[in-house]
Amino acid sequence: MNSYWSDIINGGKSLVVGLGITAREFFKPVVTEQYPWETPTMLPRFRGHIELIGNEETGAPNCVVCGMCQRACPSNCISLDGQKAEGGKGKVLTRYILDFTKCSLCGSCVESCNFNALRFSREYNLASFDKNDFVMDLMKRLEDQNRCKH
Amino acid sequence: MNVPVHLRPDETFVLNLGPQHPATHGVLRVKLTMDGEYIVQAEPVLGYIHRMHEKLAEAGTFAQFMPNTARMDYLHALAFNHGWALVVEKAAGIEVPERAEYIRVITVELNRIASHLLWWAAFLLDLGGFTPLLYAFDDREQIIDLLERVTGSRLTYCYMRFGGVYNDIDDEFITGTRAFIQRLRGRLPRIYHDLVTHNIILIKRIKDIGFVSAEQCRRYGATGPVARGSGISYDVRKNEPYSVYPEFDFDIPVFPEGDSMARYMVRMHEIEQSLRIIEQALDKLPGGPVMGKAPKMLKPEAGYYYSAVETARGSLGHRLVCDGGKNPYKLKLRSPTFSNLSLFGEVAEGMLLADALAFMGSLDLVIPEIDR
Amino acid sequence: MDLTETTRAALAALFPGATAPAAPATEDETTSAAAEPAPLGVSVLDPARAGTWLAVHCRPDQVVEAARILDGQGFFLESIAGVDWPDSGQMEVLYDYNRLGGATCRVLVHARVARDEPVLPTISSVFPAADWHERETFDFYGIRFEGHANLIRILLPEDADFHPLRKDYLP
Amino acid sequence: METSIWRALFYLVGIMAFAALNAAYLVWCERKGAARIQRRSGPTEVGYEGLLQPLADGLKLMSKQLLVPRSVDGIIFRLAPVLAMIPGITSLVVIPFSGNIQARAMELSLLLIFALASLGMIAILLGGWASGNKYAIISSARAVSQNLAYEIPMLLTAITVVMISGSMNLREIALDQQGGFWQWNIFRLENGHFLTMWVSFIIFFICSVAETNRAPFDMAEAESELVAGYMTEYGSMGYGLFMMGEYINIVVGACLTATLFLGGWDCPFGLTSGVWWFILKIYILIFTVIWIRWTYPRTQIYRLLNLSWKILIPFAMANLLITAALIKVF
Repeated sequence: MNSYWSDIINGGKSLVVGLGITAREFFKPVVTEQYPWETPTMLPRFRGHIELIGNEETGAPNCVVCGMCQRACPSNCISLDGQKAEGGKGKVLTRYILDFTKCSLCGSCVESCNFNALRFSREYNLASFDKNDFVMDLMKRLEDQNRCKH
Repeated sequence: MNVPVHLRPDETFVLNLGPQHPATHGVLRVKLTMDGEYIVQAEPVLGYIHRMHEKLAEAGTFAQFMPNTARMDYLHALAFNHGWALVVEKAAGIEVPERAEYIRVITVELNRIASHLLWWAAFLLDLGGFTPLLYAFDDREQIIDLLERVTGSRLTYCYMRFGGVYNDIDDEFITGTRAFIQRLRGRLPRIYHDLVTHNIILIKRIKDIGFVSAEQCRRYGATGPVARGSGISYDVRKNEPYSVYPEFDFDIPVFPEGDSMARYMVRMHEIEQSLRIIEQALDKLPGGPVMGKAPKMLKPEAGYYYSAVETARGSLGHRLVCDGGKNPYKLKLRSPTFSNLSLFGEVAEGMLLADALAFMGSLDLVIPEIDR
Repeated sequence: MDLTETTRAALAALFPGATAPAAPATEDETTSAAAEPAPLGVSVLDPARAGTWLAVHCRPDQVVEAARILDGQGFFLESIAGVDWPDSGQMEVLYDYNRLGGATCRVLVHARVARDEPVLPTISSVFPAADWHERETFDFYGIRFEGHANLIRILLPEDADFHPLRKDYLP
Repeated sequence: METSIWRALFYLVGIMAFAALNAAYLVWCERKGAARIQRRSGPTEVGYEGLLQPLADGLKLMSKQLLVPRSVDGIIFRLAPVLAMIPGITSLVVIPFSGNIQARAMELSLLLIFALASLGMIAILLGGWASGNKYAIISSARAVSQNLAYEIPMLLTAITVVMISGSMNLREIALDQQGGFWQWNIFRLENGHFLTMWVSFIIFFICSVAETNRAPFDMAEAESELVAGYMTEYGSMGYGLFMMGEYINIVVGACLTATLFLGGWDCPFGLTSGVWWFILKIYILIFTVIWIRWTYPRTQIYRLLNLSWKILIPFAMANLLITAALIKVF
């Protein structure tokens, strides 16, 4: 019989304590971030899609078309090619396409590049209606960045 | 105990719980033969999110499988990274520096707390309480920000490499983690226990529901909180120590009752134990490199290798067979939830539909990990 | 470790006729996974290297016997994995057992069957956990387990007619 | 009560407007209250602080097409949502908003409200049965057993109030409690009623929450178990009508509790009693219902029935006896 009474008393107490907690939470300030008006700042190591790094003065990409990143990628999203440089030494990058629909952001490409030519960008709002928007031409993106820098 | 009351055993109907159902948290389908609201026979049907990770492992090199590990149990992705890194390091004989081991333990334990918090939120959601979800996600967001600071991703981490970790942790991460530990310790007794654990409605809802005996756990191979809720003290971190876990003292919460309440309490205590581990790991964090020397193209020696890791849901095993080539010859992923769910059919007989969902919630299922 | 010894002694009962199996000398390349089958018998391995304490190579029909012995010793079935050795025309099934609580001693049971007629007795009578694992191995390799309650596909769609993890499977 | 046509028209439009506005803006209060409890901000985009959100929801519900699945019993399927609305609105007729604002002061108005409340239960049963969906049938079976189990303690506690105020007419009950909060039934000092009245207030409040299928007793529309309970197959206005019916039932429950226990339109200090005090009391009670919903998990069907048959009904009966004894003694 006493479990009947203890249930009622303890139960009632726990219910009232529960209401008290939610009441206290009711008057506390809002925790959520009102997204469109307050945009979040990305952390330095945030992994957006990869982008090319151009050296400061000339703005040309550091990439020497060695193709290490192309081989390292598990889902082969990177396709690049280049041609002989005029001066005859090394290659110049002409085309660098990233198929971001297949990329799993594992970082093998950035890790495998020994010429500091690739890094993660901090793009996070990448919504679009068309799949082809995610097949990105990183060369054009580098040029846009250079243009808006000067 | 739920004594099956079969009023009209001949008039049963088949109810499909899932694959699209709010309580299955993923695409699991359970074919229930019901008599009124009592379950006569329950049979989980799997495969709705099967992606054949084992064939993907055989297709790519060892390093290329690391991102896949995070896509199986996305709630405790770092433990899956850790399991895969461990088995390949065993096979190829790679040494991991001391600091990398400590960073691995800290990030895995943080991820375990995040996984338990999300389980707690989803479990309360199944039982009809909507508010605790927001409080748990508030805390979980702190962990996600901390891990994003060091690994770069929020849910599917690809942070561990054979021989160490991708990049080092900075002081902001350490101070942030210590602040998080104080904050969660402050909130646990009030928000998590007073509002929910001691609530009479919750106690009545999960006490003596879904009783799983220790023998059933052994015969079905259930591990993790499900086994520890039935009185079996089996935790891979203690029974088969790996990495630097022997250096921390933490105890394994074991509850003998075997009902949903016991599994609930096991996970709540595990959050506190993980906080203790992180604190000790931060105090003893050694200096030194974060990445040992590992050959670029791994060709481990032919043989059969196995590594077990304690994830939030149980013991995750990687059965690896190498034939000396640069691709794994055969990888069998022993996922804990696959075995934990296999005992659902036997335990759910004679239960009410509402109890069966409370029982399924207490098993903490992650469907992509079952289907692989 | 006494547990490994007692289990090894119990498992040795599986091979009464065979001459004393190779003394528990760990083979030099720890776990030879070459195509040719290892000798029947129980061998102790170095756990740090292979992750398993004991390796048992037995004939397919002894699988249920081994399961019963390990069940008696309080082991639980961790996983069942199939391996396809096309060049030696064989299929191999790996049973992993481990202790639930107390000392840890993982036992790996190898069983090899012919590749074109892969049939093994089921151990779901001893360990109900095997029910799903065997269905999965059948699903991926086409290895049939006699006496299994309902040996149907578990993860692939019901109407799939291929076994993807076989080495000769071309999508 | 002269029966001029203008007066009837005024009350007809008044009650419909009161019901519709309440149903719409209670949804807004619920979403804002739930958001505040969960430390988030609720609807803020449509209109200032989301005030136009109920309007937007209403228009959306009306513009959507009402899908009637083939395997469904057409007539009952369309009838059920309307039937869920009728009892709510008709019981507003007899609620005394204040001294002179009452549509129809009937002699047995309390009995009318309870009769209509059980009619609402039939609407849920019809809705669940007609939609031919397994989840809906389970949910309507639960709803029936739950409403039945909670009708009895509600009646018992209502009888204790009728015994004290001597009449079934809500207007007399409210008039009987005029003059300051010590006159209200819940604190009634005279012949010691306050001893038993707060118990019947609590029981009555619990039953009114259970009667309207509100958490923690929302077994009928258990989102995480039965998908959406009896409303699973309903599309636009079908769902809309069921929701409006539920919110109007909450309003009626709050009005009834306020009239029976909190002294209707009476001001706590007996000075400026009027319809504002009545509205204030209703909204405090409704906020408590919302507050309870976002705090507790859901009970399980048998615990729910046990709570009613084993705890509420014995307490209600004991309460009834004590009140009768008190009346006899003093």
